[in-house]
Amino acid sequence: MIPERKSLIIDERQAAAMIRDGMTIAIGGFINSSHPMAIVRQIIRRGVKDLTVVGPASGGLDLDLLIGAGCVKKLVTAYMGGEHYCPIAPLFRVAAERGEIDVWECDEGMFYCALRAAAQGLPFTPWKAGIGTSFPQVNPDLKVFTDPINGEPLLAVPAIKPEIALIYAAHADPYGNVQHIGTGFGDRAMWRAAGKTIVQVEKIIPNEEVRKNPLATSIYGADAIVRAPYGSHPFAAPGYYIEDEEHIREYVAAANAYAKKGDRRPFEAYLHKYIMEPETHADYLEVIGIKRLISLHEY
Amino acid sequence: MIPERKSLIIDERQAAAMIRDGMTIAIGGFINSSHPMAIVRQIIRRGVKDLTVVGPASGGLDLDLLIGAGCVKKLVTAYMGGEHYCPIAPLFRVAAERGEIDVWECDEGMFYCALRAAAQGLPFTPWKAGIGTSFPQVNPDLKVFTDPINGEPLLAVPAIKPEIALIYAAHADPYGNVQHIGTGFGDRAMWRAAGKTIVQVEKIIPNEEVRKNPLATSIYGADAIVRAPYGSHPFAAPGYYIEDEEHIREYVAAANAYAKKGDRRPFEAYLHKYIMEPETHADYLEVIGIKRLISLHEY
Amino acid sequence: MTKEYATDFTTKELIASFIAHQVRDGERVAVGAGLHVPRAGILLAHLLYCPNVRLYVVMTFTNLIKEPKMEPFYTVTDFRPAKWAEAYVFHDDFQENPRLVSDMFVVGALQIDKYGNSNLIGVGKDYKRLDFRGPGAVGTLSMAHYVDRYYLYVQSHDRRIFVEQCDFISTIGWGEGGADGRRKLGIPGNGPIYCITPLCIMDFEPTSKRMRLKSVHPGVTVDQVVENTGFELIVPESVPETEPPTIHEIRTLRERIDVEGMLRR
Amino acid sequence: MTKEYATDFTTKELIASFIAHQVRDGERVAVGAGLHVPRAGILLAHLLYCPNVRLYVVMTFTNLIKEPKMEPFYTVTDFRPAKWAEAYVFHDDFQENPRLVSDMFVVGALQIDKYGNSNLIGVGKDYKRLDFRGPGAVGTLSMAHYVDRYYLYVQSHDRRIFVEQCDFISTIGWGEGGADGRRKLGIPGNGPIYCITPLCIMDFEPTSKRMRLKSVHPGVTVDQVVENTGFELIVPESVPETEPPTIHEIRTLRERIDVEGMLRR
Repeated sequence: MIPERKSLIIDERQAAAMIRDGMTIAIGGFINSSHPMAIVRQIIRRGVKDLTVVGPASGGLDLDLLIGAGCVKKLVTAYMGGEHYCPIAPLFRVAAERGEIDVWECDEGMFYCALRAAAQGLPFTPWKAGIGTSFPQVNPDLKVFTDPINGEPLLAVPAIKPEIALIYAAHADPYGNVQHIGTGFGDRAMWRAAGKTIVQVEKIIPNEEVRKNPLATSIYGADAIVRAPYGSHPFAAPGYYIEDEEHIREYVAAANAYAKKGDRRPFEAYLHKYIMEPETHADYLEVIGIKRLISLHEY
Repeated sequence: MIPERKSLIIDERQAAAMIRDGMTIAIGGFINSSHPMAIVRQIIRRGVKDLTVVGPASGGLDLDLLIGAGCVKKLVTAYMGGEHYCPIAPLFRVAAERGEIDVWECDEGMFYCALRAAAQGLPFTPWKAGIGTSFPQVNPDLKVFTDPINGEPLLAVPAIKPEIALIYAAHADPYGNVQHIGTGFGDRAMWRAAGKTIVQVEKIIPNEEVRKNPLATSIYGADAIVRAPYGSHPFAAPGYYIEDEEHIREYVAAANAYAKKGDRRPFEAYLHKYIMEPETHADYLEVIGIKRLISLHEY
Repeated sequence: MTKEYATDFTTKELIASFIAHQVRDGERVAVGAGLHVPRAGILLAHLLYCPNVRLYVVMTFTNLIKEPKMEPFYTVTDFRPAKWAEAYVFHDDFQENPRLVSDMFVVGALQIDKYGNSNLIGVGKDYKRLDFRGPGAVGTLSMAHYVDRYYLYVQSHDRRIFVEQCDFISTIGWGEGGADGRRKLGIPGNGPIYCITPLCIMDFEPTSKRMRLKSVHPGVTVDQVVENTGFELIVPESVPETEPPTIHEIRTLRERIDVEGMLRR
Repeated sequence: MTKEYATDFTTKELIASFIAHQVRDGERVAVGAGLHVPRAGILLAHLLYCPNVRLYVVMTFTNLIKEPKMEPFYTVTDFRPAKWAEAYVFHDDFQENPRLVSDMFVVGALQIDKYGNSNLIGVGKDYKRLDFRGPGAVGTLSMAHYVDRYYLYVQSHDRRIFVEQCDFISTIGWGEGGADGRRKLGIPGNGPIYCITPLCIMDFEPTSKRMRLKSVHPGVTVDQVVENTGFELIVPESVPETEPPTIHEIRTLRERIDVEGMLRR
């Protein structure tokens, strides 16, 4: 009798149920691409609070949505915006200005220093860029110290260890071998640093397919896999779909109504229609409609 | 008129001519695989002296040969041997015992710390493993210091910056895009740290071939490319040939004659036959013979 | 070959041409998605003068000299330009050696002081209660630290941007000034070379490293620049007009790079 | 199912079976090339008890439960077993997080002291003039530091290896002893669990963390072990024989793992 490998596939509700109030979680992707939105929306649905969110090195509107929905206490990222859709994320901006969230101010270099320290089990890793800037002042976690080799002033960037990383990728087999299409941005760095990693994928592929291109395996050993087609919507998914410009503009308009005019109703309506009302990711896709979804395939 | 890209292809003599007495150079691969031997042999032919050789994290008999030929002043690696061919590299052993070479004692973790610090332009990177061991005692470059975050004792591993890295890979296009077959071991880390990188390849491929699998491009931007078929012989080349067991045993016997019995003649004969007498890499291959070479294709 | 200058061009095209002359062949050059004008300038350099530049585009490396036309891309995550890739770059790899990503860099800002220090963090005296929260530093701090040189680029020129003192500094220019302003802080590289605005090009006076007017764009007066700059700008006795683009550059921009006409709007 | 013990086995097969029982399902486990017996033990665990182990083999990750037979490999650079790869591991990636490579590790040594500290650097009092230069630490120091637990494994048992004090320590065991011997040094993980030799299995007495005889292999006497150990070994009143392999284990070893019979020589 040949023993069998255990499938690691769970659904987005089981994944989101692992995220508890006050946790430190990482969310993968980059600005307008590759976010595990099926899980993110389920986290909002569950009303999780006080999260420390380690965004990608440069964060996008997925994090803005989490802030607007009241899930976030502290944010670790070097940028918050939607590029040409909105240069600065609207709800991030007002929440930061009002002190409703803490921002762990950093640049992308420091961001990876913090993740690497966590991955390496070190209290910190050093960085040179930042000496002479305001970073050590606005982020007191960054300590200026004298390097023991040449006596130079350096920045000690302390470890930030996500308890769970939530990653989006194109494919995985049932056993946790994950393959991105494209570069995968900084997702590997999050996986290396995190205690556990849950990867939401467009498609489950057989282990035999994984073995055809082992170099493409970006994360060898996710702890759980969530299958969610169109799961990065409204953001892009390399090799699958481009971002849903219309939906993103709808979000930005709703968020701006609050950020710029103090009218929270359009954002609440957005939350209700796209997140609270649909019970599952599949229900969400029904709200978006297959017509819109397949229109995004055009490359 | 469309401007043209410049080819970066040079030959092994031009490559070796860039290596001067006293330089710090890195040599890629791992123990019994993937060494840029056409360039290494040409360095020996030219009689280069006093090199600081940053071997792979775990070094093989290519470095032993360089030591035996009198090219090496200092060696940076965490292992020196040939696995089942010889657990400890013979000429390395005697040279180290007699103080004829300096050994920068480290383990593989510290080795990559030193390369990473160089790549990041930092004076050092920290490491935890090593506290309580003899490493800071036998390698005074390693400094124990108090981490500025938690006050833990840590090891500061100083940067080691190779002026030139010599790497072996399967393929490159003429413009410096390099693709390994297999993992490429720690070759990327050497490239990131080095001032310049010369890559010796089995085969030049068209740029169009590179573009078919951009994920396979391991080194994007070598400074020069050397074409040398069978260029890792007698060591293995993933996807091309296995190591030449008979030749390696011949080398080990010659080296052991000196290391164990003080008889240097077999090693000198080896040097003469395989390195000093053949003028080029192609001449070397003639000495080995095509019959032997194609027998190594068997997988 | 004498240069045949164009006479019909926009300020954006002028700036693109200026930026094109900053690129050196064989360098690695990061091409941003958001800043259309610098992007066009770098691509112009590549197509006309620097065939061996390694372009870092949407987290890939490529070379585009054989491409008849550049399709536009507006986000750094747009996967479509990755079809040109010669190599993929994992984003965290940039931190392993920023120089492998780019030899030069373009830095935007909310505020810039007279020594070229700049701010993307936010505007206000109290960090905990900012008047205006900025987008964050992205990778500008680390890139500007490690690259050979960088260029400040802003899309408007007024006293809100050019200030006596930045509320926060996210990227070091010449620190507190002086030719050793960077060396004193242990910062490598040649720092900011030019500051490029819709009105003018500014450089840094070599001794004090204070910002100095280098050229004004056609139709712009020196007074206009001085008036819209919130710190004391060094103004040489004679300030030339910014060198116009050539006819060939304009043709290349319009036919191969900026086919959608973003630089003409 | 009661265990049916084999009666005909070699010491190497016995040790492989012992090691097989150290592996836990779902773990990452590095499989070395050079040490045949631990390699066979880990593969035995995988095929019989731990189908979800992630095997780190020649710098790839794989799972081999569907493989009828393991072809032998003798070097860590042999590319042939990479045909089984589910993922490639760049060697420098191990330093980014050693735990992603392995949860357990096997460490060899030139010298081992009573607290399980070990030496691969060399033998001699003067580092600059060693009597015997060792091969170097390879990755043992870092792996043993980061993994959940490790196992000391040597291929001979004599007073040159088991010494009162190592000339040099390349891998920390229990430091200067005591249950907090590692914690005092800030070292994570559970340290060395067993020391495995051709004569016996030794563990560490929980309070002092001094090495203690746990079991002797068939045909070996306690006196023989004590005589060949250069430090004072803790010897319990009764020392059992090492648990023999089962018939099923021996069959699996011989038919699927050690087809070339290296463990029978």
